[in-house]
Amino acid sequence: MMKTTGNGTEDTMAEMKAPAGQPVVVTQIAPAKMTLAEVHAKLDGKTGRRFWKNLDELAETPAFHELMEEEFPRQAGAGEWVDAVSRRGFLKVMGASLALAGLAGCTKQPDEPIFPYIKQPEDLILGKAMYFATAYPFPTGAIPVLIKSDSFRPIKVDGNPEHPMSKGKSDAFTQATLLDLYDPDRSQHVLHRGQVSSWGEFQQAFATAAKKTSGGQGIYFLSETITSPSLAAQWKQVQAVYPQAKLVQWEPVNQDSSRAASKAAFGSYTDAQYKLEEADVILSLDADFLGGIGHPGFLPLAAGYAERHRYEEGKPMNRLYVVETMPTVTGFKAEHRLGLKPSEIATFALALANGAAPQGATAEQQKFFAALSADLKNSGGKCVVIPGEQASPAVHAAAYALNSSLGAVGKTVIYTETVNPMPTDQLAELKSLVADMKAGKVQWLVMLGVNPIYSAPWDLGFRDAFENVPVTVQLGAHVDETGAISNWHINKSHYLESWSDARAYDGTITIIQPMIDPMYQGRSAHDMLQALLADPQQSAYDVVVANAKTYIKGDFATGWRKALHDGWVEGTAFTAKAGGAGKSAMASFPTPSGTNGLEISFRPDPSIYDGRFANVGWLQELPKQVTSLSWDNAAIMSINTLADLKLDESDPVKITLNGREVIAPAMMIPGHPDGVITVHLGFGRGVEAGRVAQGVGFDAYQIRIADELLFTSGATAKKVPGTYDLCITKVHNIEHRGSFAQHDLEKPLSDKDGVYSLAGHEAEERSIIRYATLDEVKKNPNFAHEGGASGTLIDKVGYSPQGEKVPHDNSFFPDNWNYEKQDPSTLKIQNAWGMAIDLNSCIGCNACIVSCYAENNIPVIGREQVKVGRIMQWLRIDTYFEGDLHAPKAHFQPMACQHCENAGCEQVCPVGATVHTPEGLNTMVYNRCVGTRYCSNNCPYKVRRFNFLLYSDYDTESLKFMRNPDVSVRSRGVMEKCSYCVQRIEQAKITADKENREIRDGEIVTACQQACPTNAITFGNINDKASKVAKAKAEERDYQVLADLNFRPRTTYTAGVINPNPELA
Amino acid sequence: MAQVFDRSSNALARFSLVLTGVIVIALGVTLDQLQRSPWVTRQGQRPDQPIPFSHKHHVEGLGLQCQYCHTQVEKAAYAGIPPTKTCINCHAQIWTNAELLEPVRQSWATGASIQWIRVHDLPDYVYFNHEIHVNKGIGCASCHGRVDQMPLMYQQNTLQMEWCLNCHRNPAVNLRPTSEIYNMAWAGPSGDKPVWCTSTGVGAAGSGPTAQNVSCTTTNPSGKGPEVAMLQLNTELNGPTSSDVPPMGITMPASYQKFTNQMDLGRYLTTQYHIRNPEQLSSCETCHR
Amino acid sequence: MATKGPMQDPIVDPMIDPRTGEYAVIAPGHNFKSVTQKIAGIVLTSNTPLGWFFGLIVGAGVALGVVIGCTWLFLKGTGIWGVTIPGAWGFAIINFVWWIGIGHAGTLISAILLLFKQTWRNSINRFAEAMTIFAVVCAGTFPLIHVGRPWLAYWLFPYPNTMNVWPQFRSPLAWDVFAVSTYASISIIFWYIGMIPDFGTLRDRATMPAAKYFYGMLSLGWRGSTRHWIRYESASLLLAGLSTPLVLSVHTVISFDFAVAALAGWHTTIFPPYFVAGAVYSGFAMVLTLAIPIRKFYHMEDLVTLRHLDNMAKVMLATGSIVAYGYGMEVFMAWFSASHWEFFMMWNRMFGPMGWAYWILILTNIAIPLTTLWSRKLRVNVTFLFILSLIVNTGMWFERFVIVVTSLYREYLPSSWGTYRATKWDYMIYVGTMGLFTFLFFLFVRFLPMIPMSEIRMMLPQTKVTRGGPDAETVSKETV
Amino acid sequence: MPAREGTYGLLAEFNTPSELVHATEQARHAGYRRMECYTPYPVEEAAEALHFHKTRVPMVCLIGGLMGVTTAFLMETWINVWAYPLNIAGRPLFSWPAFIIPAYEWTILFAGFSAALGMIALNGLPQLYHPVFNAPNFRNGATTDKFFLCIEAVDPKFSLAETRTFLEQFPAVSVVEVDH
Repeated sequence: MMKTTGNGTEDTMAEMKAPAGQPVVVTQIAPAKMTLAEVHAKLDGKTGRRFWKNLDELAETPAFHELMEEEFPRQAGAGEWVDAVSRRGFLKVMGASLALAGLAGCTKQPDEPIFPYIKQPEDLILGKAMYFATAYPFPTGAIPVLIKSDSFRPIKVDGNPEHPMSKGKSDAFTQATLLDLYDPDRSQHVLHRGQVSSWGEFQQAFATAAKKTSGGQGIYFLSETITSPSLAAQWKQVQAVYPQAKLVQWEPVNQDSSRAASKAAFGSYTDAQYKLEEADVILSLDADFLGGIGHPGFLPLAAGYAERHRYEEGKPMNRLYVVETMPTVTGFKAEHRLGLKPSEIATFALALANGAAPQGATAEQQKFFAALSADLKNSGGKCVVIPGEQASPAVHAAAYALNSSLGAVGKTVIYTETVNPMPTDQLAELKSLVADMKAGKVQWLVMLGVNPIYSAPWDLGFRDAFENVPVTVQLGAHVDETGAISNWHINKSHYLESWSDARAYDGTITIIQPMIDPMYQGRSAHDMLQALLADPQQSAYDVVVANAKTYIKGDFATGWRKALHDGWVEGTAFTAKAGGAGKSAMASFPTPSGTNGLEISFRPDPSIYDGRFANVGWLQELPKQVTSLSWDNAAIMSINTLADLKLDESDPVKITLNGREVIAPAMMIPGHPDGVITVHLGFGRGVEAGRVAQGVGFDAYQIRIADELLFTSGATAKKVPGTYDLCITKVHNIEHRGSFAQHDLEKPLSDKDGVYSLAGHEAEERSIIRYATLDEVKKNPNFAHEGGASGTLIDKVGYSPQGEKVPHDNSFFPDNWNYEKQDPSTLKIQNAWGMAIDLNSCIGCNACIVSCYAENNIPVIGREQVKVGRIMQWLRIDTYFEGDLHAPKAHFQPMACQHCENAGCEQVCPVGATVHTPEGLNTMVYNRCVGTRYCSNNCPYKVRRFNFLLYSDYDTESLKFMRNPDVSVRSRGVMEKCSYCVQRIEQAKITADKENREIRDGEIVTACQQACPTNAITFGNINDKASKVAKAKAEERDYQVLADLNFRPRTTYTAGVINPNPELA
Repeated sequence: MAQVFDRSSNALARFSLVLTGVIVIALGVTLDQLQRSPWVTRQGQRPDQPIPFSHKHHVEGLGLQCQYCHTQVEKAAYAGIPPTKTCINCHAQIWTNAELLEPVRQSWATGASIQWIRVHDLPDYVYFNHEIHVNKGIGCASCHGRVDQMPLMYQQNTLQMEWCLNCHRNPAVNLRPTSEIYNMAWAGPSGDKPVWCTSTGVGAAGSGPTAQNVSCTTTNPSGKGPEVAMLQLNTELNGPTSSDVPPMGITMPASYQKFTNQMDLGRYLTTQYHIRNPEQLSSCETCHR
Repeated sequence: MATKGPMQDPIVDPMIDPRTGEYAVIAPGHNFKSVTQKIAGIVLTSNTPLGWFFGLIVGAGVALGVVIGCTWLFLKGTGIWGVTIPGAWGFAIINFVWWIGIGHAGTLISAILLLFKQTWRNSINRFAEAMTIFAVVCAGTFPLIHVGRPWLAYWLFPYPNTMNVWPQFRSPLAWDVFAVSTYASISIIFWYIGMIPDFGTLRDRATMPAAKYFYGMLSLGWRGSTRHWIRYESASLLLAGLSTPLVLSVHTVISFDFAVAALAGWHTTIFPPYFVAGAVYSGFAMVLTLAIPIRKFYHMEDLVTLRHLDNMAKVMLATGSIVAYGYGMEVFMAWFSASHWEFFMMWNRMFGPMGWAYWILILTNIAIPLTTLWSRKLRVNVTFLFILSLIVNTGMWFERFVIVVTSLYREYLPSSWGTYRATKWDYMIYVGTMGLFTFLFFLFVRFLPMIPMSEIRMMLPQTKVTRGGPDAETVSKETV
Repeated sequence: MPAREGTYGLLAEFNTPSELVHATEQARHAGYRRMECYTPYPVEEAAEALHFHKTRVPMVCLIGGLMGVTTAFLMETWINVWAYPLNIAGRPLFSWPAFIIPAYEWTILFAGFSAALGMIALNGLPQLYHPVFNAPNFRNGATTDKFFLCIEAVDPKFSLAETRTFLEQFPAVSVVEVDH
């Protein structure tokens, strides 16, 4: 009970206007609450209609919602209390009473209507998916995609296999854009002052107003980062007509650092492309290039890294060094990781470029520095230094200098023009825009897909300046914080609904074509600009075609068709600019000064980025890389900082910075540097952001100021009363430290201080994770099965840790199930499906999980359900921390149903709902399941998922379009799990059977395998000795998890090999 | 102290015991029969359709091929219902004013679908694939019955799991040459009407579609040149099938095998068409995902 | 009988048989008529004590928890409980095993003690059997409602269907269906058969016509014919003979639910005997919990005597010791097996985050009862026994909690470790079944003879048959 | 069952089991065969006196048990091996060790039902109406504390007067003629 009743919106506004300097609570975990007594008081004395009217009014207040959530905790989100009295709830009551009457078993199906086409489209075969190429435009470069379309409904987004940059791979964000398309909260109308209006009206109003200005004076566009050449061309046309109109690009998470550094170093804005397949030594300076497309070129970088990290005899392995603040998957894939405060990273980078050890470094850091310098120099130019986009400009300048001095430029690094056709210093432009707004120069502020009210640095006073603008227009996918207070809101079309083009990381122009008619007649930025031009009715298609003529060579009609078919335009990749950069640019950036107080590092969230995916349930629920947080962000800090601040995990902590405060839950992450707190952006959204985004986490933008967008110092943090139960999908490391590990009989002194992760310790004790160093594997290639190497404490847990077959005489039923039966007519040995996962290649990026969501109609269940441990993802990435939690190693292990040949789950199911197929799949028959959950208990891998409540959304119309028609939508009370994408297997079997042939190796690709950017997952027929999966399984490093249980899993793992620097060993 | 119960109560008590037993048994039998009854399965029911479309008239009367309307039966998982366009193809010329056809014209004019009621309706958790059945030698009539003799469409079979399993456990009973798929009157080979089949060699190496794997004929190939039947062919009832498009590049093989009963033919086709074994066909994942 | 008497001055207590030094199983001075009147009077009285109504209403009120809880459960799904992955089983299974275990004492008393010719069982066997049936009713509720789709629970039974699919007989849950349904059926049959002669008595002593007809029909026209009695005795003995292996098998099968699974902490061969012993242990505790207040309330101290309480406490001591041995063996095997899984499981069970449950279990199930029950003074102290019976019932519930929860929440893959937190619905339904049990029991004591009259008559001295003349009947039959 | 008319038998009431047993033995001696004792609890000596030793209940029970084990085991085998053979966890189709448990339970179930129902059937129950209930003193005592001997009219040696005299020689509380 922190505050009494009040209208939350007004309070917040009043607080935002309060003078700086006075601490103002902006965001709270538990804001205003109402008590039941107050509700009674409000309704007291009201009867009849007045009562209901009051109730209605009351129901609108946020405080009432708070109360309802408190009294009925699962009101928000998908949960057990949802709409108990609604129509749906009533039907369910009816259904349940029928069920109780025992009728459900023999009820009849209702009549089902068929709606045939009037004229069936050509090429359409109902039930056969079609595939179209397009691209997902992202600020760091477009991601080329191939859309699976079922009767012209996009049902899956995957990488475009023919694209030279992505080679068919994709990432979590791109996969999740599918749900973004079908988001039921998308804005569906053009709004003018909150009333439904039309595009025509806006177009006319805009064009008329523009014509009245002198050359566009006062017309300002505020756009997200532009990657579309056509949009840039269109803007040129606009400028020709209205030379005074201005275009400002702004993203809260931008590339200003590299822009500034490249301008200083090269004289012009420059992007860097890295060829990691050429690099022996890689240094990442706070660059999370394995984390996702937030880092430019994630797909080729991850593929290149994994290619060189894959262990094959005789092939040199790369070595990765990472210097970073927030522990990322990149950091934990690294052989050597150094956790430094953000300010220290610049110092470290400059020192490295200058060849002198950094000032004031600890002995450990000195050692790291020395070894790293030597390793880079010794690589003979086959090395690369990658600066992170969220690192300061000095780091970029140092990286430019290093790459030049190490001789990497031209070999592993090339510098090109920018993907953004109109690169700018976004922060400077935003500042000048706000100045113009304050000065009253801005007549029309047209915002293209941005949400500055939410994301602009608070100290700019954007909100106040906004009030000064007579006409504000927002083109947005949601009526979000900005859209709600703009004069005009234009509903934006999704990229899967619109025409455009965009450049990918390598510069290749990629055509964006619509997959579906705009569901809500949305408009794109092309339409907005076109409204000012001579021919305002010209469609985005016309615009793109007109501009495409400038870059499609040869016969346009043919070239255009090919570009649409392939999804990209040949010969449009960037060519390298000549030369590198010297050290001179380094001088232009001051080294961040020594800091006082805590540093705060602002990071885009690994799951929802800058907040743009906040309403995408798949991503909100996705356990975040490294932290395994779901539906939350946290003040992330090291174990020492946690102790210094006298905090426990899940305690609310008040962070004060420049007179503003946020209250965030504290969380410890192993390997985080001391004295700094990392906060992730994009959370703490209001009701405008949608049903999923609303009320998740805290808003870190509230303490982010313009001059310190990346990190800041001088913060204080203090525990505040209360507790906040963080939603984390695995054990809390802080709670499960190595008290048991201390008592390990075999390594009695390994964990003297009890700072090992118990889970991580056990993972190795139990041979779940097996790996070796390069030296060890050379000595003993069979290390995964013979003890001795690091992380392979095998021969300890049980009796047959290698998973070898039980000797014939020792088995109760030795000849029972034969998976190598021969077809008597063809003598062909049957298929037996299996999977191999290369732990060396897995980078923990989560792309597979989101792909699985889309492919298998997995429901989103909401925070409360995830928190108690009911997450529905069929596939998870297990993260284990090894060793001292101050500076641990980490291991990622994708874990899904292992399809055990002697599956414990099958044996205990009383109704035979889970059985084995002749081809060795462990099949779950949903419609037979009665839900005893015994199978889950008896599954040692805990990969079974149960519909504890009605998780699948049967009501939201837009989501029905999204579902994969080949996979059942599971109702409540039913167990489910990874099926090895059995629908794809069956599809392949039918196709092959029709053509009277065998299934080819590689013909069946599981959804996770398809998405994996590093090819870590191999699937196929293990009876075909020539298949990739059989070869992977034949490797010595291949092992079964929990092999000693003799469940004989069909999924096996290839033990990792790391290549540490002997000097740092 | 006298009798509590009347003399008759002994008989009554025993009778009610027997009756209870009978009721329990009767209830069991009733429930068992109920789950198989047309009330549950909808066998033989003719739902009210917007247009009383007669397959009998169009197929038997006019001789339309199945595939004229159901174009994707061989190509897709769903058999498919023809679009309004298909109706209009003819009915733009004939019966243009028939009152019965008003919904068709309405649909054509307004662009709204004709709302049929689904006759063959499987539960949503059953993933039945139409194309593979047609391509592997299951004739239309095996599942749908004599559609050509149905004035109004109804469901011939129960479509229950046990019915599916009957065939999946022993496909040979229902297999026929792919040339006879659309032959509504196909009765299988008999002593009077034998069938001659031969392998065309196309599918022998595991290549080439099932439809071209085997060539069958109902006339003695030793008498005259065999008439090789193709998948999308003849609808002439009861008559011998003939080929109007001979398969490309197939040389006529020499040896024909004569079949005089369905089981022999079924077993031959099972091998030739590479029908999966019963273990695989009755495995859960074949139909449920 | 006041509890003070025997403790201070056992020698002069009239309840003590001077020949054996034991308490008598039936107070002296009773004859056929008096026992019949006493027992039948409770049922046939038109003067229902107010306390009975109070108890019945309280029971019904608490039982409403089951109704409300199950309604919500059917509307929403098992998710209203605290079950999760990894802890996919929770209160429902714990309660199931607990209730089934409680039921075991009834069968044990009526069957095994009958076979061993322990005639002292005669006065407590009827309500012990009733307790069995009501406990099985409560237990049987749980597997039914604990499944995700309870309306399809009938799929666990083998019946011909259009899907051509059947139950899967390798699953212990399928075995449970057979074991529990057989157990319920046989218990009810045994119970009913036992009551037929008493129904005859009630029919003949009832004054209200409705009662006459009601008990008359239930008695099937029993008239005490000697040929009937002989067949009846034969059938009773056979049923007892069948119930004995049945009761042993039921908890063995329940223990298979755990022992057959691959989980460390479940996968152990000691479970069957240790489950059966535990079941009897908790069952006798429950009989005491019920018998002590009822004998007080209905003034039946001379039919349910301290001898009975003492004997039951002795049985508890024996079974409790078996259970303690089981716990010890678990710890020993965790060490002796040299299996990491076992070792970790045991360690975690004792010292992990849920270690408190284990220590509660040790305290309530082992430490308190097995130290005190050796004392005869305490064994015949009614108040103490009542409290102890509650403690043991708690302990046995915690035993199942420890087995189900602490084995599940931290098992093979550390990444999927979790925790278990019961919700209010868990508690509501659990407490609700206690209400249901109470409700049924109150109905039982009011409308059915809670002590078997015909068997009590057999224990009276008047039953002695002397050949050759009617005068010798003063020689009393041995009264054990 | 056709309603019979006339006398069913003569019912003698005794106060103690010893008197009853004595009377019964004497009646048997006297050549009466169709007679029956009624007691409030099983009096084995009375059965001996009646020369009633063997019951068929155990045989019925045994047959039931054998039926149970056969039914269950064959059902399980048929289901798993023939009706729908499925690969469950790599275990054999004929997993006889697992099949034992349901078969065991059904043995007991069938045997128990057979014993109970067999006893009821052999006793000719339910028989709510019985001539002995016509005796005014029967229901008052037979299920509480009195012991009865009934010599039935169908006995060849039965004669209303003689038998009454015969019974009255014992210290019977009363001798009553019972009608059908």
